[in-house]
Amino acid sequence: MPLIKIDDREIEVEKGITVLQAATAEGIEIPYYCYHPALSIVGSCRMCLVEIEGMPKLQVSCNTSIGELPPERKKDGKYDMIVRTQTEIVKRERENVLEFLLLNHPLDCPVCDQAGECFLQDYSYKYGRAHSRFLEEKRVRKNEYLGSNVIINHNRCIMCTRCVRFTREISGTNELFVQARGDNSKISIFEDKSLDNLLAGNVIDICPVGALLSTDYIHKNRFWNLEEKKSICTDCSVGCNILVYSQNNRIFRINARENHSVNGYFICDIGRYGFHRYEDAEKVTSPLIRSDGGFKPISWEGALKEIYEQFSRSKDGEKHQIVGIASPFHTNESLFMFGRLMDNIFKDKSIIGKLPFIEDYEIHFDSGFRISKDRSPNRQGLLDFCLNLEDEILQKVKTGKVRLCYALDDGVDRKLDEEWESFFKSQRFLVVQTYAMTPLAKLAHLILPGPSPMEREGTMTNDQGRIQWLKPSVSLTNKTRPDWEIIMEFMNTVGKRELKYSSVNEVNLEMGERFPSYRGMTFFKIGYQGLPKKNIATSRPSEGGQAGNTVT
Amino acid sequence: MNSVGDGQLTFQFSAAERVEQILSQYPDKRSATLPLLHLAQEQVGYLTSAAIETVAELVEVHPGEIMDTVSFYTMFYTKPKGRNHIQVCQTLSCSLNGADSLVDHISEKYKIAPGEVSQDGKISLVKVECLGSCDTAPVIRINDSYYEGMTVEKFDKIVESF
Amino acid sequence: MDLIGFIIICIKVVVVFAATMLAVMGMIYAERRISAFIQHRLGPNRVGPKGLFQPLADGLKFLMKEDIIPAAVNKPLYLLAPAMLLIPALMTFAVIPFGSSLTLFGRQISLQVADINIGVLYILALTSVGVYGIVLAGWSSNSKYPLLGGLRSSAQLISYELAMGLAIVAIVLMTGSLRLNDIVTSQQGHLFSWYVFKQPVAFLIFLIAVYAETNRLPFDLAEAEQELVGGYHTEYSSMKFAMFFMAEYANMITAAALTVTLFFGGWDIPFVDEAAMGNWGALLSGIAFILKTAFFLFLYIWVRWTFPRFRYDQLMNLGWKVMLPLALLNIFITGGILTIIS
Amino acid sequence: MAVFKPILTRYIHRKDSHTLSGYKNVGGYKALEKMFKTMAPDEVIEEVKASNLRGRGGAGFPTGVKWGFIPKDSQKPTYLICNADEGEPGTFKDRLLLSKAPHMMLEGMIISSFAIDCHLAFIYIRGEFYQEYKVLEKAVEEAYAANFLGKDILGSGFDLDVVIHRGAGAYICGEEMGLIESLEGKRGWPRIKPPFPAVEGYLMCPTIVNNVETLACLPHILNRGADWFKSIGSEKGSGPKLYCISGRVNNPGVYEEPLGILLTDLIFKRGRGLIDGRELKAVFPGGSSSAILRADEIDGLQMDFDSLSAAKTMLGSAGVIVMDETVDMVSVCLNIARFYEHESCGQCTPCREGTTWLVKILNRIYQGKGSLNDIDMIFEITDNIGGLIDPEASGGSFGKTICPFGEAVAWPIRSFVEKFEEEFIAYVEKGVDVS
Amino acid sequence: MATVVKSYEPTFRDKLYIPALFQGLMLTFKHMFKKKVTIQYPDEKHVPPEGYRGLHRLNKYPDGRIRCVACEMCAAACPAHCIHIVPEPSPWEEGKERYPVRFDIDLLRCIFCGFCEMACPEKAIELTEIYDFADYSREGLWIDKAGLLEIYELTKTQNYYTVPNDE
Repeated sequence: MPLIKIDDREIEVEKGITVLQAATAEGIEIPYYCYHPALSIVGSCRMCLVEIEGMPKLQVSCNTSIGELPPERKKDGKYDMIVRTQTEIVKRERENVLEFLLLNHPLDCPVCDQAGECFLQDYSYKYGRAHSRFLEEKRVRKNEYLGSNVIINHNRCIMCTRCVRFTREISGTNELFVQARGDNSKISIFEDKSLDNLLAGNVIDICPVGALLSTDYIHKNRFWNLEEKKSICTDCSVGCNILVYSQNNRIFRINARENHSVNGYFICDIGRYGFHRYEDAEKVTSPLIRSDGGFKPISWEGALKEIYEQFSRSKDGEKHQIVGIASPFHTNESLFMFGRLMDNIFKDKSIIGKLPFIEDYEIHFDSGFRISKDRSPNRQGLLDFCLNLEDEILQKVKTGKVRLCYALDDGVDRKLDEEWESFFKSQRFLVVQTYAMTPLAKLAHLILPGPSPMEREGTMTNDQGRIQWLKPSVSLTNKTRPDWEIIMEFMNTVGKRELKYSSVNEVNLEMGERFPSYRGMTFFKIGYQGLPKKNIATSRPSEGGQAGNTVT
Repeated sequence: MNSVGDGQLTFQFSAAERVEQILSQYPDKRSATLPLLHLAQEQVGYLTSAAIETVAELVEVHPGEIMDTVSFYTMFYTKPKGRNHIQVCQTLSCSLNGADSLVDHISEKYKIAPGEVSQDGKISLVKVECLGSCDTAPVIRINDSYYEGMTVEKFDKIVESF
Repeated sequence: MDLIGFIIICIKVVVVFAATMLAVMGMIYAERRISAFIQHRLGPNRVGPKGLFQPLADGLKFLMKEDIIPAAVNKPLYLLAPAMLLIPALMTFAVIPFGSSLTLFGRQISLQVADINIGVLYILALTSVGVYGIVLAGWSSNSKYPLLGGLRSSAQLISYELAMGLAIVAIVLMTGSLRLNDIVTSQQGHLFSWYVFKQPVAFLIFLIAVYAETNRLPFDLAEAEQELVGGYHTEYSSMKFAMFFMAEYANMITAAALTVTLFFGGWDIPFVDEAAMGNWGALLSGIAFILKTAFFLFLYIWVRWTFPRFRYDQLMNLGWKVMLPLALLNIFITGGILTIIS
Repeated sequence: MAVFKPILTRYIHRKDSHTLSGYKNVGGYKALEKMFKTMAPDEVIEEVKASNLRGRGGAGFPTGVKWGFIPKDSQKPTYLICNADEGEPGTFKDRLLLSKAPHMMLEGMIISSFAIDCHLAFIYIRGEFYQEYKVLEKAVEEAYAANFLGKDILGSGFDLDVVIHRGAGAYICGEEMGLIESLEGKRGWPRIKPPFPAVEGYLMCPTIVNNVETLACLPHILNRGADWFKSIGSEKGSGPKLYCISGRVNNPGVYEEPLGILLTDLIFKRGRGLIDGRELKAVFPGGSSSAILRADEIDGLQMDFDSLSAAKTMLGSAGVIVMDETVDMVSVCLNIARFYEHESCGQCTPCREGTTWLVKILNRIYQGKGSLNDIDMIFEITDNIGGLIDPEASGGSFGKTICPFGEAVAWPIRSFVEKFEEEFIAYVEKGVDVS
Repeated sequence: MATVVKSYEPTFRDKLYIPALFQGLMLTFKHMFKKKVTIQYPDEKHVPPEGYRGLHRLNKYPDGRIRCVACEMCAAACPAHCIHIVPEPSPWEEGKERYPVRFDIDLLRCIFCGFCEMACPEKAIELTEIYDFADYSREGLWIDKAGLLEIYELTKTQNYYTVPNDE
């Protein structure tokens, strides 16, 4: 392992990594624009120049890899490389490059969405000069649409070509290119071949300045107003790691979060703009009971009493009187509680089924990024926790006998086919736990308000068997309650239990007790990056515990 | 977004065997981009978007990438040029030896500014950088031929022959 | 006493009462204006010419205000307290001569409501009664601040009453009478026959004590807005609150009049024989009395806006350790000198 | 020293010099036969190394050494590219060779390919050189017909195909990495080094890029030996060199002389002095990318790589541009700056933004609206683009761009302002309005 | 090292206090005749000194476009968190591409520190010298964009920035 020295700090690094990577890993800041860990190296921004002993010129640290020197040629007798990032020349160089970058920059930070998370701002503040020496007219170009969701502001562009390389190397769709050369160069698209692939939104993320803008977020808010929450995406069973930005319980945008075991640095546009579906849905905020063709609000106590009354009409020893419909959209904890409710409390009176899984075509990108065929986020968890899951429930159950049907609702856009619709319609008493007025909820006799995917908390198991924490991005409102809590109340009411879990963590512990493959799973162990199910037992907290940040 | 002329909607290489030959001589298809673009330009006079798409298909890349290449090089035109495309070198040696007055003369004669095409489509004029014939400055290039050691009189004589 | 005499006394009572109340209003106005002047302000100048009707407006306001009686108060005492304070204040004025005698319809009418021979004692007695008003107000309010105010007030009054009494004793020694008219007459003649010159120390002690008696700054520890939020009258509102105010000002007027009577020759104009001038003399002497009193009233205001409040321990120190020994010493010296002279 | 007889250009005046028969008549393709018969590839490399042949494209890197960089154990094919993308203002030597002696170059290419075990070679010719392209195409055809190219060349078992690739008008494609990118069909944005092209070049395979003139020297080296080649010219650089003289001289053109000839000889003897006998004012010794020299600096200056480096300029492509006393240096400077602005590829920040800025400032000075501050700004901007001319004084502050274009912009323009500052000041002070 | 400070030793005269009392009285007496500072408010109006920070206004360009670009720098700088902005793409063709669709200031929270004015990169928000804007309700002291623009119309002729408003 080569030993190098960066600014008086001795670092032992892996052979072959670049100076920039070594410095970044050590927490030494070297500014850069064009470098991105997921993209090829072009070294064109010239921001990351450093001084390396023995080299006549300044070197771009993003393209200088560290090798091992033979013992007699080691610098100072022991180092394989001596790097200086803070010398006068380096500082002057950064200042000069920033001056060049800002020559034609409109300096319109007040109207720029990137302000606050802009590398041009940050580095100008840290390394730039205070005044412009450019007396000439700035180059002005009009904004253009690159795709239906992406606008480019040419004036702010610094030609780092991250976006171009992204379309070539990650999405493989090649829509973006650099047009013309020299000072006239700009990012462009070919005629009608606009940037409309499923990863298009990522170019906005990786743009280090405010040149690429999302039509979805443009001029909506300012970065510093937003609260950043680390969560995972629930739009397919890949479980991409995301950052959710919200203000006053309203979500403004979603960005990708780095996780090399799941999604790398990127997310797809389905997940990026998916939150609108939850925001736009007709929310259920209080328990509702059917009355006179419509619904009217009812208290939680009233709702539970109603359930108990319906339940108490069931007779012992008769099968399939109570039907539970589980959903792969719920967390492991909720599904665990649901399975417990069905198997341990209703025992042989009950039967668990599920709606058909939502499946779409699987999308694979050459870079390895994928969108799963399985568009429900937690199928694995459902199979793990609802052990007696009955596939052919429509055939097995004679609806006439069913006293109580308890369904966990799927996503907002879940449609019901005729067969299922008539099944639900024929129920004597259908309880639906949902957060929005879905087609299923509209058939219910009693609606229990649960959290929306952005409000849920718990673990999810993705299609690779990786367990990740779904963290709430916005808080619960009105009379909605966490899913596991509703099921717990259900158990307490009909099963006369006295369960008093105060948080999802306690449910989690109990779950670990009963399902050995999930044993010992805590947030500290899993962390923001998640862990494969098979590693849970063996890993120590530190391994999964560190939180990942997005490199943009 | 950029507009690439207003050419035909489709484009087909007239010399199919030449295309084959070009494609066959490179180890990968992408390398044939420049020769194919030259070929396409010879055929139409400039590069229509249909031509670019055809080339893209042949070399199996996204048309955007071909456009990327096309826009980089000064010898590829995405707008129609005149039948006689006059390129006047304006770099140092030629400039020292009177290229500027030559440009002025041509502009005046055909009432076109550098970069424009005359109304009848006969003449187009551009100023270009060093044509690599500095010993015979000033140099102009009309279509594919060099005319060296130019003077205003000489130029007039040459254009008469068109 | 005949009927006419009774009527005359009644008239005198009414006149004196009205004059006092008028003076109270005047004082409120004066206080506000003068304090404003001292602070470079204008003070009330909107109601009536130069704001003269401001006290009327204030009074009207007090009358109109909601009369709040807190639930926890001892109601009878609570109601009694303001009256207990105001009535003695007004009563004191009865024995103060405010001019030489007037001769009307062949009757000599002394300008004094009641010429009693123990006037000084009467005054001392009534002022002592006044403190009960404060103590009752403080106690009956059933609240912390008023109680503290009441306690402070009673302690303060006891401390200073002593010094005041002793200062007056020096005058009584010199006059040989407890009758206020005698005290006034004994000061007639030239300017230096005023006791202020004969008894400067007694005057000083008396003046200070009187400030303490009337709860005025720098001795207004019973009210102490900053610490006690108004002290004994914290819980009072509307007209009852106004009565405390009136009582305070009435007390001031009485005290000023008393100061004039005891030390500044009362209604006497030096070098002038008022008796010889008949009714004109009486009128003049009345005016002289009013002017002198007015000066001391002004002094009250002036002092209030000049000096800060004493600390409680300072107040007690001054009362017991300075004024009381000084007053005793003064009597001793006065007695000694009188003995030698006689 | 014996009178130097031209080597490369000896027979180019013959009418048939560009044909195979013409070339063969003067001893062409002899070296090839000799090589196939007697030499192994490594020996060829050693011979070239021994001849001290330095690249004629501009940088002057020893050719044999460059060939030696190719990884020995590479499984990938090796490519040779002949760089005929001559675009440097003031340089036109390759054009002469291409049109008059294409077979000499082809022979050089075959030798080179044999040495580096390359079976597919490219000639990247400038797009503007259409006539030369036609000549070359013809020459290649002839060579194929005569089995100098194609399968089993002259029965040696060595295969070589040559492809002529036309550029399309981009100066930056003369830079080897830009050229490789352009050959791959992309925009000519130079790639960052390392990896060097000898390791990962065209299609990520080992690639050697050699200048036309360099390749043309090879047959002669093989024919007459490295020692002979070394004996030509001064100690600092050996071999014949084509010098281009243009600008205000009576007899502009390409002249072949040994390396190390005096610049004054070149201008006054070969170029026959200045037009109308005017005074010499300034001269570019090596194309517009070299720092300019004042008339008083050229006495005794030898035209070779090291002497010119010592004079803080460079031999480059040996394109001598002569300016006489009537030439306005500010307008020349603006002309050069405009050239570089037009040709900047726009990849790295300093060059993309800096060249435009320079043109804007120079334009302002030229229009008489400049200030003295602008002159200082030019110094600073050029330093920021390409660093100081003197590497020692710059303290490592050069090499700020991916390719040497940055320096090629910065050095001449800086030298203009440095050496003719009074003219710039005059523009500023008088506010000379040329229009 | 302790420094020894000699305390002032009062003289006999000081201890008597009487002269000091008179001095004090004379001082207040003199002040009674000094010039009065009272301003008869509704009749006479107080003219605030230069730089007075009163009610806010939102400036416009001469062609009627609002200067504000809704960058929320003022909201960020506000120590009382009294500025609330909702941005949106601007409806005007030329000029900046963003503008405030809502711009509310809670005057009851505002401490009139002027930080907003200093933070504004567009010279859009400005504190006028208007100081009398009392109201009977809390809602009345929640000033919105229309109100702020109205105040600009009222005070258009004046520039309250200490730095000249050059644009």
